[in-house]
Amino acid sequence: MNDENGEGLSPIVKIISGMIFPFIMIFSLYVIMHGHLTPGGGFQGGAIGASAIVMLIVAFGARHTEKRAGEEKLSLFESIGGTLFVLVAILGFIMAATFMSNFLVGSAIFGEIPPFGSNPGILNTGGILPILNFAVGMKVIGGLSAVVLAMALVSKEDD
Amino acid sequence: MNVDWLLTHSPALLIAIPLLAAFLTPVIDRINKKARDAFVIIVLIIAEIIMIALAWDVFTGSAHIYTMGASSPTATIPAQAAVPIRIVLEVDGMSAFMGLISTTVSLAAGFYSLAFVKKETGQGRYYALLLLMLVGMLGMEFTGDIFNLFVFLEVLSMASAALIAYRFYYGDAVEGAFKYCVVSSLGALMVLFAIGLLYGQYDLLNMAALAKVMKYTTLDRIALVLLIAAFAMKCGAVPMHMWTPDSYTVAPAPITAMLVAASQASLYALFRICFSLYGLTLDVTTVGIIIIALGLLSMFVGVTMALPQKDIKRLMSYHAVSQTGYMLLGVGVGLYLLGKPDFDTYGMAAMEGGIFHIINHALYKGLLFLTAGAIFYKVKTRNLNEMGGLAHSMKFTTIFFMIGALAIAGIPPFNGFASKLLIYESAYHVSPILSIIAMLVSIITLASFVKVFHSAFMGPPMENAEEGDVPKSMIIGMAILTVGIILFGLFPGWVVSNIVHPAAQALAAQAGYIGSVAGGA
Amino acid sequence: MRKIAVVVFIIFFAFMFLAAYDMHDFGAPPSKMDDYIIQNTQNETGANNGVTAVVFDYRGYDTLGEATVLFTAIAGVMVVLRRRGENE
Amino acid sequence: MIYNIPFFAVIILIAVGMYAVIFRRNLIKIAIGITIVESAVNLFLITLGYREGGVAPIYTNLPANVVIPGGMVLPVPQALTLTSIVIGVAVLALMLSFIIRIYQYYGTLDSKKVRRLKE
Repeated sequence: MNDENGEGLSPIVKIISGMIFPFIMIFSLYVIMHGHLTPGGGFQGGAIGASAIVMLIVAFGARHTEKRAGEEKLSLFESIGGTLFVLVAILGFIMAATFMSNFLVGSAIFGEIPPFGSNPGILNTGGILPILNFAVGMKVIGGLSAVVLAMALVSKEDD
Repeated sequence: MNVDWLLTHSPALLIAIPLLAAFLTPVIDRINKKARDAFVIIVLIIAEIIMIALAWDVFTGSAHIYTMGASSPTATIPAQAAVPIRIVLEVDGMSAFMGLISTTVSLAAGFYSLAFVKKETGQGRYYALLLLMLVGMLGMEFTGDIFNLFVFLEVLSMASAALIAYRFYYGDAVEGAFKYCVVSSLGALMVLFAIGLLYGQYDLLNMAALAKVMKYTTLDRIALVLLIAAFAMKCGAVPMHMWTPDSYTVAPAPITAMLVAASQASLYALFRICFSLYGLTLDVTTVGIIIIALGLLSMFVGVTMALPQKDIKRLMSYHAVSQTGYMLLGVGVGLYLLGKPDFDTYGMAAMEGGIFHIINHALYKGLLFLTAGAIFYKVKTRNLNEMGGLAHSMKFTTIFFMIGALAIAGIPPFNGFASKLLIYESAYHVSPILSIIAMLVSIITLASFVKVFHSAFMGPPMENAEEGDVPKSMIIGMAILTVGIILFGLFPGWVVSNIVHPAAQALAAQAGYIGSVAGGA
Repeated sequence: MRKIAVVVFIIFFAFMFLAAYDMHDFGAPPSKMDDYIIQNTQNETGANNGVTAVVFDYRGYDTLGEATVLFTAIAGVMVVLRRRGENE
Repeated sequence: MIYNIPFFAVIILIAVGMYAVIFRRNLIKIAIGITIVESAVNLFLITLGYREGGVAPIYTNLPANVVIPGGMVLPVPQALTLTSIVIGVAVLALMLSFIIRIYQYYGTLDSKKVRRLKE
């Protein structure tokens, strides 16, 4: 109401959402990177991250958010995530036998094999799974927030 | 990087290359528009070349099996397990045949789009979605896994819906897209529910493995009904055809041509479910009669609805419904006779006719929609009453339209005649009425296209019409399909025995389908 | 028209209830494929989480398709909600 | 069998959603109906994989008394559900953007009034 464009909510909401934004992002990254160990993964973590950006859109207004991170930029982020996914999948049949094969199991990167049965969880496991989780996380953060931003901007056009 | 390596991995490559290109197209679009156009065309040509190589290998050799993420492409069942665990791609004759259609139509649509959407914004995403439609079709056609079929069905529907709404400023385009979106997502959810029913009983998702243990219980029957209803809806068979004219009419012309190929991918899924998933366990007589009835209804209702239309693309859309009926009739007769002694004598011929008609329809209907788009490009209207005398200025388009119209009406020497003749001859053995209705529909089709030709191309030239024909890239797009029509019309015997017969054989021989993935049937 | 729709609707759901009645007992699913996955997740993929192993490894191709659906829908939203005016 | 109450709940949810899609005229309500059907099918998939008394198929800090594999719920239905949820989100986003454009063009959400295409 009291922004120069008349956008956004009150200063209290703006400051608090600005403060908790980094924490939500870190939590999102945590969920993405522990996808192969705990419940969660790329989609879930990505949805958390996207909700952080949506919170900024609600608090600061769509136009303000667009100046910082436009829908084009966000969807570029998404394209890069998708490309990373396909490239890792294609590396499957260059490095190993088939498309999408988990060629990193047994190698130095993410390649440890955990002991069978219950264990406390070792981060350096899972082969290509953490990489794909990360790619999907990027995709979901970029994509969902771009959709919400585009819809918010279009409904602004009317008035 | 030798030829064998390429052929082994080609099923995965054919999905991966257009997919990667689709992700990259919006990025390249931000850098350079010309580079983006060239990139898309090159990707489409590469896909076409790989597809032809793969299809040739499948037609002359055996089906290609590709297990995603396994230690070797043919290791479908892991050492300690009894059933396939991973997703398996299975490219047999029918899949390769459908893949040929998809890539060819996409290539023509890609060339045609270069000029057709030149004045629009958001072209980067337009081409990305075009490539995604190709990915969706190929994914549906190659997969041997039933849940994967659902995923790629959704890729295809979402890309099509978005492209139908591409010219959103017309209003009715968005409306058609919304209708398409509702219909296809409901259909997809029915498919998903049926997959749940099958999975819940057998704990399997691989089609060949499912077919091996299929018991045809009550749950299987309910799943079959859901699957047939959903895919018949998606391919525009008659009781559920309402969305077809609405969305075909408003989509940009190249996309309409792609939509024809897309609904044929659903048709493929329908046939695959009936023949390969259920096969002889189902009651072939009843299901065959249902499919024949769907086909007859589609043929007849489609063509009668087409007669009074004033809108050129709407008229052609109803003809698309009617032509889908021929394919359902041909393959339905095949299903009806499956497992009976008559199958080898004329059941196979009926299947060949139906399947040959799929590729013919994709070619000439695609061409007709492209010519309709060319007319719209020139005179900015789709109403037949407002156009006339276009033969004076649009020489190439006129020739292309004539070839397409003669082919759809089943006039020799064009390809429509070859496939329709096969259907007439073999359906006659089941019941003469089937052939008579089919011939009658064919005659009405000819009448309807004579009317279009007369009101659009004949008569005095339009006063405000610009001189000259449409741009070169559009002519190239139409020419690709025309060459196909003429070749298929001139050498139908060669095509039937070398391309169509392996496809029909792949559908009819369920044991081969099961054996190549899940071991002996 | 509405009456026909209601009748079809009721028949359809009668069959669906039949389907629900005929399903396996709740809580005791057949599990040939899934038992293999549960037992071999750790040594084949190195992941502790069975669901992630299925999502990204055993059925990774599905996930690729699903990511594609998301990309498609987002590109579609961008196309439908794009601004018009400046031609390229 | 009669203890299949979760499956009956699924069918009732599908019926509610289908009813909204077929008999409602407001476009937003149609979209809501599709989302309800979608959720019902997701519920169906997830109930398919439930094993009585099972824990999530995750080995991190797994209690020692769990029987492997009999004590874990099935992982595949969960993966399928995850896939189908994301697809549902995508469909909903696309459908809502169509509705936004239809509303801008016709000024109404009533599907009876949005009938430019009917002959």
